[in-house]
Amino acid sequence: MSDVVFKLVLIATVLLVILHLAGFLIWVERRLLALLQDRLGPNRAGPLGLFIIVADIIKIFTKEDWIPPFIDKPVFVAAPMIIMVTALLSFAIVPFAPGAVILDLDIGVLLFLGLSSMGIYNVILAGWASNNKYALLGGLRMAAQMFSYEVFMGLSLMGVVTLAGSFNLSAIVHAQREGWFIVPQFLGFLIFFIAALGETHRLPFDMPEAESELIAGYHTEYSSMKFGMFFVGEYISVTLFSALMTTFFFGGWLGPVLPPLAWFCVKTAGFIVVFIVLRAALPRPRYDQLFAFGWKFILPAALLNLVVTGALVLWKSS
Amino acid sequence: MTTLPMEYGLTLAMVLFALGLVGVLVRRNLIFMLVSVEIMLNAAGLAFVTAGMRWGQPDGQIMFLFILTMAAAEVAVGLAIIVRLFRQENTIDADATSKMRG
Amino acid sequence: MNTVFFIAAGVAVISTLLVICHSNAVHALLYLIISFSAVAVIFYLMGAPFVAALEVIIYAGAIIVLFLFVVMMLNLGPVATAQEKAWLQPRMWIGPSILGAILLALTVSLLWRGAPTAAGGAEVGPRQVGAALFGVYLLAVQLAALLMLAGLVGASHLRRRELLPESETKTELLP
Amino acid sequence: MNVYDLLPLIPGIPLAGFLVLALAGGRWRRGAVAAAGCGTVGLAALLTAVVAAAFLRAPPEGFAATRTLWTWVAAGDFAAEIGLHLDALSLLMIAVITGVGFLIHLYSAEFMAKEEGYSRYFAYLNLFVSAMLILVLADNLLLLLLGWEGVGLCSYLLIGFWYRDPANGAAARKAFVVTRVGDTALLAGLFVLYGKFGTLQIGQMLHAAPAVLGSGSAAAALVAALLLGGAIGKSAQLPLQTWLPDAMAGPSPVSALIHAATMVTAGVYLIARHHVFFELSPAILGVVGALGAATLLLAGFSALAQHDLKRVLAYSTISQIGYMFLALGAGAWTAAMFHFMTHAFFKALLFLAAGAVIHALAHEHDMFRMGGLRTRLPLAFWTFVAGSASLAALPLVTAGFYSKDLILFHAWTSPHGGPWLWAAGLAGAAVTALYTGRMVCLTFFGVAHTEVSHRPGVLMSGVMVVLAALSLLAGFVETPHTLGGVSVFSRFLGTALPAPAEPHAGAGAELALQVAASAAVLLGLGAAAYAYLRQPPWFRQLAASSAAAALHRLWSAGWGFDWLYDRLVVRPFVGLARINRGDVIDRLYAGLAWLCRTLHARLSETQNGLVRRYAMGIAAGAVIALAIVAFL
Repeated sequence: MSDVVFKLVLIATVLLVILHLAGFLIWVERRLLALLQDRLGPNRAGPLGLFIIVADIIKIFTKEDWIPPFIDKPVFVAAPMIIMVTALLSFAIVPFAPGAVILDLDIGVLLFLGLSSMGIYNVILAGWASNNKYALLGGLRMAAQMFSYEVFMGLSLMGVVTLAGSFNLSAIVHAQREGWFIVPQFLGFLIFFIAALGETHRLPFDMPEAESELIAGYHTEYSSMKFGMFFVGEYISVTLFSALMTTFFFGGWLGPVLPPLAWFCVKTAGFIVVFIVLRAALPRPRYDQLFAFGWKFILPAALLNLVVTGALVLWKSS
Repeated sequence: MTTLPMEYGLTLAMVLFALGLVGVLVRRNLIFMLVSVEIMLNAAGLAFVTAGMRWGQPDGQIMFLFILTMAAAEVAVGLAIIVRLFRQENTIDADATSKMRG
Repeated sequence: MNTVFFIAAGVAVISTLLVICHSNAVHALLYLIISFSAVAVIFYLMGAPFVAALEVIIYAGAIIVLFLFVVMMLNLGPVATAQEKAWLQPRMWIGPSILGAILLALTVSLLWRGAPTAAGGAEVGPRQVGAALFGVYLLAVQLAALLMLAGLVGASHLRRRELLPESETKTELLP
Repeated sequence: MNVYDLLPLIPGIPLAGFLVLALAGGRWRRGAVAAAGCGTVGLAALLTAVVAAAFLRAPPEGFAATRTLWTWVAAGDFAAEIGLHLDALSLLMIAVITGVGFLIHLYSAEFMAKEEGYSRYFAYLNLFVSAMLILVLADNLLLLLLGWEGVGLCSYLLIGFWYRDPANGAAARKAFVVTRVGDTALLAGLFVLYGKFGTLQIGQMLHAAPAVLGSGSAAAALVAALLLGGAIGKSAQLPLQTWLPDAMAGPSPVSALIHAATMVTAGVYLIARHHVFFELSPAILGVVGALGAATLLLAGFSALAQHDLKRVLAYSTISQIGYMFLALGAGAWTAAMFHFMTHAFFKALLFLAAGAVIHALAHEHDMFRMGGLRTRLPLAFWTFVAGSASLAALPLVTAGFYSKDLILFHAWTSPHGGPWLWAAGLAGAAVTALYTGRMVCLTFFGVAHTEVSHRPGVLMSGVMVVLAALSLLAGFVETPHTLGGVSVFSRFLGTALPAPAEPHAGAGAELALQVAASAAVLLGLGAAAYAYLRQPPWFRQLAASSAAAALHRLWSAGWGFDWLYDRLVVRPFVGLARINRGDVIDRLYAGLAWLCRTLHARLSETQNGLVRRYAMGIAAGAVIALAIVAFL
């Protein structure tokens, strides 16, 4: 019984923290970008401008939730929900600390891959349902991009799975007691990181939105809370991928002195910052360059990584 | 893990298969025909997996993997053909594209 | 256990039925996603979690995206939906439905001749599947790889520009 | 480096010449083509001379040298090599082939100078020389057959050289088909031989023949008969002689080379080479002699009635090869080969001289339209006379006399021979003298009918002079006992061929035979000169009589063999073909095809291109199959 209570509490905590974190990240991103671009950013409302979060939330909730007449209504409404559902569901398998995991699944990695592949639909459907050529183009781009980067995201994780010998995320963390997988799987980490950028469609891989080309891409027609869901969903995704990178390559909660949860939070926060800094640092490539890079460079690299890892594991075990 | 009668799974597979078959026969839109073929393939995969689990062997799942591979290849080529057809004939009506009649 | 199965099976059948009836391609594909997800649940129930994951990742996540991609690319719009509605006359359903029903009756009657046998007693996880796949079925894996290559070549050949009719090839790059 | 290692080059160089000319010659200047064509054969002749010199100075062990190049065919325990065998017999043959061949090439270079297809001509000629050399050098029968068919092919190609005229094509086809009858017999002989001996190696077969076949056995007779069948086809003997007169459709040098000097004697060579088989079956040997005698007389009489100069020579060739067969039939192998050699010289000369005459008269073939050329073409006249004298066997001074005399002597004295063969030979000699005289008188004496357009050049004249010298002098290598008893030739050939049985006649008989032969020849010549130079009235009356006219028609048509074969073979066959024009058996298959097409047409209507119909069909089929599985 206490087990169930613990899980329920954990779920509630995770939901609360993640959603607030996502709101908080709005401020973090603005401030950080401003810092990097040598300007001030939001600094008026409250200390350090922190109340901008509240202002934003009020704005999003109170704006008119306008549904244009020319759209495909059921799909238009369903699309923003998908990203929230898939991203939040994915947190179920993340081990925050020893024993602190909502679903200790044996096929955790596979569930994550499945959910992330379902996550594609939010952008595609939003783009199609908007019945707007910019949105459609954004949706098409997203479909092709996610489709491509999904492939080597899965492949890059297979090296980790091979070393850990399990799809279970807790087991993967445990397997890193001897040493973090970032060392033997550096190539795998790089690929996963690039794929994560593609999956979260953050800069430099934000072709589906690409304000300068497609206005705002797939969410051009969205407003109010529906837009808010995309907005927040993106930050949840960023948090999710940061947590996963921590888990897969940087030993999860492992670390000296500090409690495990603290280690986990520190590492995840570090990756979130990297995501935001990258946005300021890199330009957006052209659409075809993205695909050439993905299929002609990263995919062979991921395969090479997998083959070498497999060979090494076999050699060691024999 | 509790057990499930094999016949349940196979019956579901047959129902899905029959639905896919009806879809292939009824629809004139080539995309829908291809979708229906996917339904049939998936049903076949379900039958394989169910039968494999009857014996607790991985073979059924492996056959599913091959079906998956085949379906992916089939969809890639099939959709490429559809796109071509649409560009050339400006239709995806299966009945309108009967140039290869004997 | 059986309750979950029946719910999933019901979802699968109903959504599949909606797929083959629907006149809007995107909606039909969304139903198809639901159908595949329900089948994935059934796989999981039977103790085949690996296949369940693949069903979601590949079928629901990749193949249907491909379909959606093509539907969006052709972007036929409401005209196509109207056309579909016109094609889907009730009488169109008679022959195929009878045929499907006969097939179903045949196979199901065959299935239920004997007493039910249990399936899914033990979980067969990714490890066993992988061991068998790269052991006994190694040759088949290579053949599947060849098939994929053939598919790749075929698809890439079909989109070649020189095969397209005259009007398609004359894409003016400069004014 | 052994001198016999040069052996493969002898057929090899002309073959290379053929390849080069066939592949590239069409773009060369005529001079280059002629140089390549003549040069390769000249080189082969030179090599032959080197080999011959070595052979004569220091004969190889067993008087035979063999060089095997590689295994040509290997199937089970059967193997045929590309192997060359040189002994006295083949040395004589290659010497004549390359020597006479080279002279004729030289002649051709001028003779054909204005013809189109110059390089084609020389390519064929080179191929022919090569094939003929392979034929005579082959050490197994399969390779011999290759050469045999090769010369047949070249004969076909060269008879039809001026292919624009359909008549030439018909003549070429006729030659090909008629000789094919003989070739088939030879091929059957090969199978029989392989069945008996398990090998086609000539040396081994000849060695093992007495033990394997046995004297006088049916097997030996069968083998000998089949080989004889091949020989008479190629050598234009009765009853397959009809193709040779028509073969004159080819250019004159071709007639000289192929249809007089070399190819047609392949049959003689074949029998001489396999003399052991014939010795083992005296009956067939008797047939050889009888066929030779008959051919010699029939062809001789035919020659008497011809108007075309080249046809006279053609019939004369048949007749002279008949002499050789007669000699073979008498078991006088050496005599046959001796006559082969002298005949090669004088017949080549006669054809070349005739070619020069025809050339000079703008392709006039009819002797009755010639005449009076003695003074206007003196060189042609004198060389032609030399050749004619040799052909007619003018006593003492000509080569033909010595070779023919040897044959007649053996025909009388040999155990296989006898008075009948001798009498036929003697009559033949008289007839030969008669038609030779007639030919010379008609061509060179009397009133001129046609103007001379141009005269032979240096090359043609030189070649004719050399051949004329050979025609007169080549006989002195072998003279009868009464005239010095030189026996260089028979001693030379004795290493390869058995000497004829010791004559049972003395010197007196020999002298008597010579006198008889000389008398016959002189009588014939005299009669011809009297009849055609003086043209007495009774001769004209005789010629005008209806009996003579009928006889003339008969002889002119070569005893009506063509007519006979036409009725016997050609027309029935053509008639059969006409009846079967619709191909009775084919009807069955046509009906089958029609059935298939009809069914296909019906079935193809189901191919309406509607995918859903197909899917429906598949599904219905699956349902039916399932129902059968389930409820049956």
